[in-house]
Amino acid sequence: MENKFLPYGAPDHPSVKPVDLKNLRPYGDAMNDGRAQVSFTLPVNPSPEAEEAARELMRKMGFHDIKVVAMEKPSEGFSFYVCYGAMDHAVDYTKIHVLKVEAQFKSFYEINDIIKKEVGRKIIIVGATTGFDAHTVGIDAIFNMKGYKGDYGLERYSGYDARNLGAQVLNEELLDYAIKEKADAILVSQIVDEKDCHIDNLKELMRLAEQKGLRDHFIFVCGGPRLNHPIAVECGLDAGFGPGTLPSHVASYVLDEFLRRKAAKKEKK
Amino acid sequence: MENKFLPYGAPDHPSVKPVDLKNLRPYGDAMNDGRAQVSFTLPVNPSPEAEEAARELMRKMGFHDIKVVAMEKPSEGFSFYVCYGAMDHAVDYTKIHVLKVEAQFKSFYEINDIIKKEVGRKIIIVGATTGFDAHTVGIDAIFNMKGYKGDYGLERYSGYDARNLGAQVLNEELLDYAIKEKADAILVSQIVDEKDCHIDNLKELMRLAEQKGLRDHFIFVCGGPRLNHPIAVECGLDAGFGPGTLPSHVASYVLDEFLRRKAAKKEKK
Amino acid sequence: MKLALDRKKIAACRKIAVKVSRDVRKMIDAHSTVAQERSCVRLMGIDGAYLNPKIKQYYPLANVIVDQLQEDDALSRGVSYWMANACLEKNMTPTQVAEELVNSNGTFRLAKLPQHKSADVEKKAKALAKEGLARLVARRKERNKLIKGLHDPQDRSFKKPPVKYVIVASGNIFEDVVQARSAAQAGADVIAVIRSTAQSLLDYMPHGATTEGFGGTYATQENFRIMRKALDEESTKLGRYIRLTNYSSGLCMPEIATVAAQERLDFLLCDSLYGILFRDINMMRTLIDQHFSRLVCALSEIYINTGEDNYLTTADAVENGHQVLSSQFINERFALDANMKEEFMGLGHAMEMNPFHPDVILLEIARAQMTRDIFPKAPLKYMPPTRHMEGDIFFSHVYDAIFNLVSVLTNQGIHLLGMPTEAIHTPLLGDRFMALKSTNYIFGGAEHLGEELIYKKNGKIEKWAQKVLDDSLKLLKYIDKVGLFAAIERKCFAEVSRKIDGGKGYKGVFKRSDGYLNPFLDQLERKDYGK
Amino acid sequence: MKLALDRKKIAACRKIAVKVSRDVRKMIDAHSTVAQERSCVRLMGIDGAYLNPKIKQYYPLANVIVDQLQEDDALSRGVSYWMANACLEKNMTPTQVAEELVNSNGTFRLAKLPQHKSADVEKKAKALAKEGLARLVARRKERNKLIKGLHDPQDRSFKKPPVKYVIVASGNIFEDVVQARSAAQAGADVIAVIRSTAQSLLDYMPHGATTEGFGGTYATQENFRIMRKALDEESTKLGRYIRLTNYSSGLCMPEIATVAAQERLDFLLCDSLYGILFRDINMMRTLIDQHFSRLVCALSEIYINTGEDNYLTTADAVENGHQVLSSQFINERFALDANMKEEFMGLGHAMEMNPFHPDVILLEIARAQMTRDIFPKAPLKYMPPTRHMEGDIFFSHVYDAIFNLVSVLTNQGIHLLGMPTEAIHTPLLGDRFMALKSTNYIFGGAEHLGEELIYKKNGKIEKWAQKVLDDSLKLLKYIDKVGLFAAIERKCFAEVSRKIDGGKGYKGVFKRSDGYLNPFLDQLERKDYGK
Ligand code: B12
Ligand code: B12
Ligand SMILES: Cc1ncc(COP(=O)(O)O)c(C=O)c1O
Ligand SMILES: Cc1ncc(COP(=O)(O)O)c(C=O)c1O
Repeated sequence: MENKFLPYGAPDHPSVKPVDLKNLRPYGDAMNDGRAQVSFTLPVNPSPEAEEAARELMRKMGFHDIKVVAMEKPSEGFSFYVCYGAMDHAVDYTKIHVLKVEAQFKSFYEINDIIKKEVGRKIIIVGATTGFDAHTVGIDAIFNMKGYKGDYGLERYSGYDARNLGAQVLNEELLDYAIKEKADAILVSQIVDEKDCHIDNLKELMRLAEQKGLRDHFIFVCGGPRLNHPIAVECGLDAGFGPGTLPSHVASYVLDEFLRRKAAKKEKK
Repeated sequence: MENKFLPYGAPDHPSVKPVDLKNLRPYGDAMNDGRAQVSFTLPVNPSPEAEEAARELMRKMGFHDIKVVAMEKPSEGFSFYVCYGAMDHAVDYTKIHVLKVEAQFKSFYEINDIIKKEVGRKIIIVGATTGFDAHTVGIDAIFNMKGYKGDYGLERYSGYDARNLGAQVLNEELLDYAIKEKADAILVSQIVDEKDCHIDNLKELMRLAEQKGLRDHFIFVCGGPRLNHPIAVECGLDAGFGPGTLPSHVASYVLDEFLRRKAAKKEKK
Repeated sequence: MKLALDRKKIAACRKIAVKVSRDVRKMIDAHSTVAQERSCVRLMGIDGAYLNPKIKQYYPLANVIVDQLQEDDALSRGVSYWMANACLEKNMTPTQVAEELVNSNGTFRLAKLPQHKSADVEKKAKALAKEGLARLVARRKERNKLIKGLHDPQDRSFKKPPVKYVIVASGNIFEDVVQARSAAQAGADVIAVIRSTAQSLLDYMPHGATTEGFGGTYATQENFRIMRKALDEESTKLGRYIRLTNYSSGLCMPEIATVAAQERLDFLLCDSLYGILFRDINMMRTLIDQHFSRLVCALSEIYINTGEDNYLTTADAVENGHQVLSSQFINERFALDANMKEEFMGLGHAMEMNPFHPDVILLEIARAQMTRDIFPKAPLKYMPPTRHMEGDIFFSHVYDAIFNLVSVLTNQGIHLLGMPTEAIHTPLLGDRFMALKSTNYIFGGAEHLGEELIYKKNGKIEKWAQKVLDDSLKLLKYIDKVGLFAAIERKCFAEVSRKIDGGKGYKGVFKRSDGYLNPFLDQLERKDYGK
Repeated sequence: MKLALDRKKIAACRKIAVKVSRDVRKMIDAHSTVAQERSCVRLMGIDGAYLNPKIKQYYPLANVIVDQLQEDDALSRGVSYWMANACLEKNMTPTQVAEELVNSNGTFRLAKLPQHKSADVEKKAKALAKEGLARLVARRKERNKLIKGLHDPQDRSFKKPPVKYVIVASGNIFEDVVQARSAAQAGADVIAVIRSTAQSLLDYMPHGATTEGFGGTYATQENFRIMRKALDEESTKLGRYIRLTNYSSGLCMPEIATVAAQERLDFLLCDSLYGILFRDINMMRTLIDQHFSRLVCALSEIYINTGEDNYLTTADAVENGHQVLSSQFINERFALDANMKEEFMGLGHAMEMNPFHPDVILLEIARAQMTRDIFPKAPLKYMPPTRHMEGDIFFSHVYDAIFNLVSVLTNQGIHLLGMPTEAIHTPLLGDRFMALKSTNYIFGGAEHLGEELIYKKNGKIEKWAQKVLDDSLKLLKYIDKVGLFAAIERKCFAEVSRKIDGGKGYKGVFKRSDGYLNPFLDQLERKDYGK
């Protein structure tokens, strides 16, 4: 993607400013006008001084052309603000590199075929929502027969032996089960992110795996609304999936990773 | 108002952090947590890189604990974001001084009484929406008999001879009319703020008044949704009123200013 | 009809509207205006302009021609006579005549040319008119062919939800194209490019593509062409016909209508009452102009939109629903008199009552359903709340959501999307996205709600609708008594008073002389013309 | 009834519910649980706790007493027997007995004390029960007196809009007070302090004021007292009675109900089916606990709220409305069997269908109206959308606005406000303000909409409601055939399967021995008790 190009559908005319990926700024109603909307509450009653405080905060955020368009009183001692402004900040989009799950998307049928041909047995996947977290809809969306938004769940893949242990499963229990069942991959769901408990939980799982010398024994995957691949890697896992993930994304990744490790092992021999 | 106090209704308990006016920060769901909501559009399609760009902009705005909670595709080549974060910025509320209209609020009846006793004639006020601006609801709210939200308009005050010239009145026309009718105060409404045309318009009016040596001849007042007293003073007027203004606010100010000038003139003699 | 409204009273309202329009029509048939004559020049294919050094703007040839005739006191015979005569005399096409005239710096005077036999001049003028109007019919057919190949979101039976209409107003037509295509992808069916402020007071049409505007983008022929072309591309991509709207009310109403027809626009704000009340345009001028404009729209199957919604921004919206209804009856009759079918009348109304008025949602439903029942075939342009919208965009967005629900519940035809930032600025691209997503959800979720719900006999809703109809009949009777012009002077509409000889553009009105010739008007008036 | 629902089918559903509850009642009357017994201890006025070094937490005296009896294999006679006997033996009050026991580090064993004549023990136990329950009646009367002096937003005829219920969940009870008073000023009528995560799995009630919580604030007696006192102050200031809610479902259900009654709470989430399905609590344990809890609520005129809304977060909300209705019939019968009047049954349902399902708003209206028609006297707890809420708070806020409209249109009794940030975090103070402002607007604007609109005979809405009723009758017949326990195991509710001997808390269930004594239960069971 070169750095400057006309926005979609724009007639080629000098007055139409191109998208500048090196200085990417919000688009309000014109290219690079930097306009954004902000809302917050202050613990003081509405007043001209309080409005000025809101404007001052907007300045500190790097806005100019600031409009405090609403100052309301939710209750005694509080004031609610809606503001608009144009931000000076810009981002060099060309320099942004985001760690991405390395996986070649394959369909339900391709995956089952490849496993049959190149693996010769079912790949065993165990999953659970760990710690205190009782949310199961996320992990079920990945595991259950019905899957998610018409995309079949792992239980439906003939190439996979997928076991969903449900919610509030302790890290130790999940690891012990994986060892006992000689699983190939461990899938963890974390939904509640209160005081970063989801991060602590994942890091604790990996610490346990290290202690038991099992780090490379399993493919460690996590997912949840507040998770993504960079965060997962930071916590020491192999891959991470965020909101909107489809089971086939996970099925493709686990297969690719399994085959990578298989090939790597063969080379070492 | 001392600088530290418990929020309204808070039980006196060490765990309840007081409001700290010297370091005033937004209140999300706890004192000083600095949490705010932001939304903007970027001229690139949604992608992990685009999400990281949004997060980067939030960092540049001075946020931490950043959550990009929505990344949607309004149309080809654009992505819409809703983000939350905790801002580091704080404001010393005790240092904020805002220029305020100096006026003692008086009721409809008090004003008419004082004018009868201390002025002995009707104070003449002329008003209009000036320049290209065709919005009359604002100026009518201040002038018309019915007034605004049950607060009588200037035309209803026996102490005032209020003349509403309507909209799209050029600055020259308004000034000439004020001179011809020996008005005491000139009230200007500006609603459209496109490319700061409202500021240019007000400054142009005051330039004309200066040229004609009329600066101190009239009490110059302006009002509109994007105006307030500090902006009016910056443009060279005597007073400015923003959204939610009631006619009685204006009536009280014009009377106070009229009496101030009358007393000042007497002293000079 | 879903509400038990007295059909006799509705008929009575329509009868009065016929009488009111007949008086006005007498005035229209006795006069013409500079704008109407300029429209005929444009229909002759003269769409050029020259850089006038005085105003440092492009000044249309149509204006040069009509100004000259006015200077030579010859305009009362109609521009068609002088142009046809000049074509015969110089054996030139109208465009060649115009070019020679503009380059003659004032020496080549149409009214000074030798005059051919009036029969020949009339024959020539008729030919020019036939050719000019035929081009409009061709564009109409072109549109209908394009629509046939695509999904047409406009449902004549109003069983489907209304078409979604959004505005763009960046000031730069090329930027407007980017935002218009974005809005179409997010679900908009109709794009309106808001005119730059105060263009309605210009007595000439700005020329060429414009990149600087004020609170909107200039309405020019080139801008129409650029946007219509871009929307044709997007329509084909989306498989859904996207309509284009612009604003004709003001001093150039018939010209903007003509140019819109030539450039195949689909909707046109075209309401002289709006011009009179909100732009202080002279009554006679804009009522004469409106007749010609609506004839052009009828021929070109352009939907007109009228501006009654604005009455409720200056007058109290709870008390004054009847002003809107009375004005709609009059506007309906004016349009019928211009050969326009009800299916093309986007009569304006709005949801503008104070949101915290008790049971306000019942009253808004009552008025919206009443309007649908009284004008069953008209698409009706239902406008979002503006006056009580707040800087609190979260509240405003909910207020618009209720507007969306009332609109689909009462089977409106054209739905102008409310923007959460109505009280703040002309819409950002993100604002439109939010509004379209909300409307898509509510229209999809309540598509058949109208068929499912019946109003309680003599309930609050039915009684409120009956009250508004009664008040309208009373107001129409008053207008019938005093005449439309006096009624406007006495603040019958929008708490605004205007005088018959006041306002802008009065100078552009003239009485038709006996030999007045206007074959464009004559052919447009023929009911069967261009069918 | 606004919808033409088959009254015979509704009666058939209720008949099955009676049979289902009769089977379960047999089990209930043959057993008790550690939680039920601890509740009796608390009713004896023993509400203290001691700092247990092992768990570094305050451990309630009620637990110490019941644990000891369980260790001494004596609990099956009921704690009332042993405590009454101890009071006689030591000539002490229950609190003194408890203090001595806890300070005896295990040496003072209730079951080892000499046993008085059973008649005397029974008489003493009855006196303790009478006194304990009288305190609850006193608090009930205190509440009714306070409400009489204020405006009560709860309208028993449901003509007025439902009461507005919001949640606070800062984790710090003192911070919750600030936010609760703020919400009340912005229009909230009911404040719910969300419990800290996983408290439902604790087999003891945390003690004292708590400032650290996880996704909520611990439910403790001191926290109840602090919040109720603060809301009393705010109620007097606002002239409007603000109600307080907490959550009892889980291992301590009857204790939380008892403490809530003692601290004069107003609403209580109290549903064993929720505990079974979503917290994996043992079926027998929580069904036994529920009976005692609802008897206490009935006596104290505490509204119960049930959790059927949660079924639609795991099962598809379009297809599974009947699971909710069937569960409501069963919950209604359980509550009636606990002397609870319908006016106090906040039966749970929700608007959870996919917002982009065609005509989804018609289907949601159908189900909400059906529920109102079938349970005309029950306030009904209508829950906002959660599952399909998005990070796009502008869409979510509109989605909640439609929920507000459906709620007031169908005359619900308790309306839990949806937060625009439902998919993101526990609500900020500003989120609540937005939600309350939207609800105040829609409830005020559509207050009488329900009276004004009638549903088309055999329309989509009516047919959908009839379908849900039919499906419910079918499901209830199946449950009647296999029994409630097996039905739960076969995923009849919320696509979740549980076994009768599975789940937490099974160990706390015991069969009543022949000499089992529980005068609290006996007096609560008497229909006329404490009237
Ligand atoms: C349903 C629900 C519940 C149900 C759970 C039922 C169940 N069996 O799951 C019930 C009612 C029991 C519940 C309880 C609570 N909940 Co809850 N709940 C929700 C709700 C409404 C929907 C979550 C959901 O189902 N999303 C739909 C699924 C499909 O999306 P998803 O989880 O993101 O999963 C997708 C991706 O993330 C990914 N993914 C997820 N997991 C995994 C795993 C792997 C391996 C992979 C590859 C991918 C992957 O793939 C999925 C499909 O794309 C959310 C609000 C919301 N609308 O999101 C609140 C929410 C998550 N809950 C919340 C809270 C606070 C709670 C409680 C603590 C409330 C309380 N105090 O009692 C309790 C906690 C109980 C506990 N011990 O955890 C908060 C969390 C706030 C925070 N800061 O994290 C939320 C956000 C609501 C709120 N706004 O307060 N909850
Ligand atoms: C009604 C209205 C119209 C009507 C005006 C009818 C009339 N006779 O006034 C019509 C339809 C004609 C109209 C036209 C246009 N409008 Co307009 N209009 C509005 C609307 C909906 C309401 C404004 C209003 O009446 N507010 C109510 C009054 C009571 O509030 P107020 O004006 O703030 O006045 C109060 C205070 O400000 C103060 N005050 C005001 N004036 C004065 C003066 C004095 C001396 C004092 C002491 C106090 C004072 O006291 C008043 C009472 O408290 C606003 C949107 C909105 N909801 O605000 C758009 C709005 C102002 N319009 C707008 C635009 C762009 C236009 C047009 C340019 C559209 C176009 N391209 O054609 C044209 C401009 C015409 C022109 N030449 O100016 C924009 C302005 C955007 C901007 N960046 O400034 C707005 C914000 C809509 C939008 N979101 O795009 N408009
Ligand atoms: C009928 C009609 N014409 C024209 C306009 C806009 O014209 P102007 O460009 O004068 O604001 C409006 C209102 O927006 C209208 O309702
Ligand atoms: C009936 C019922 N009880 C309790 C709860 C909450 O309990 P917990 O603290 O276990 O999340 C809910 C849901 O929020 C519920 O619906």
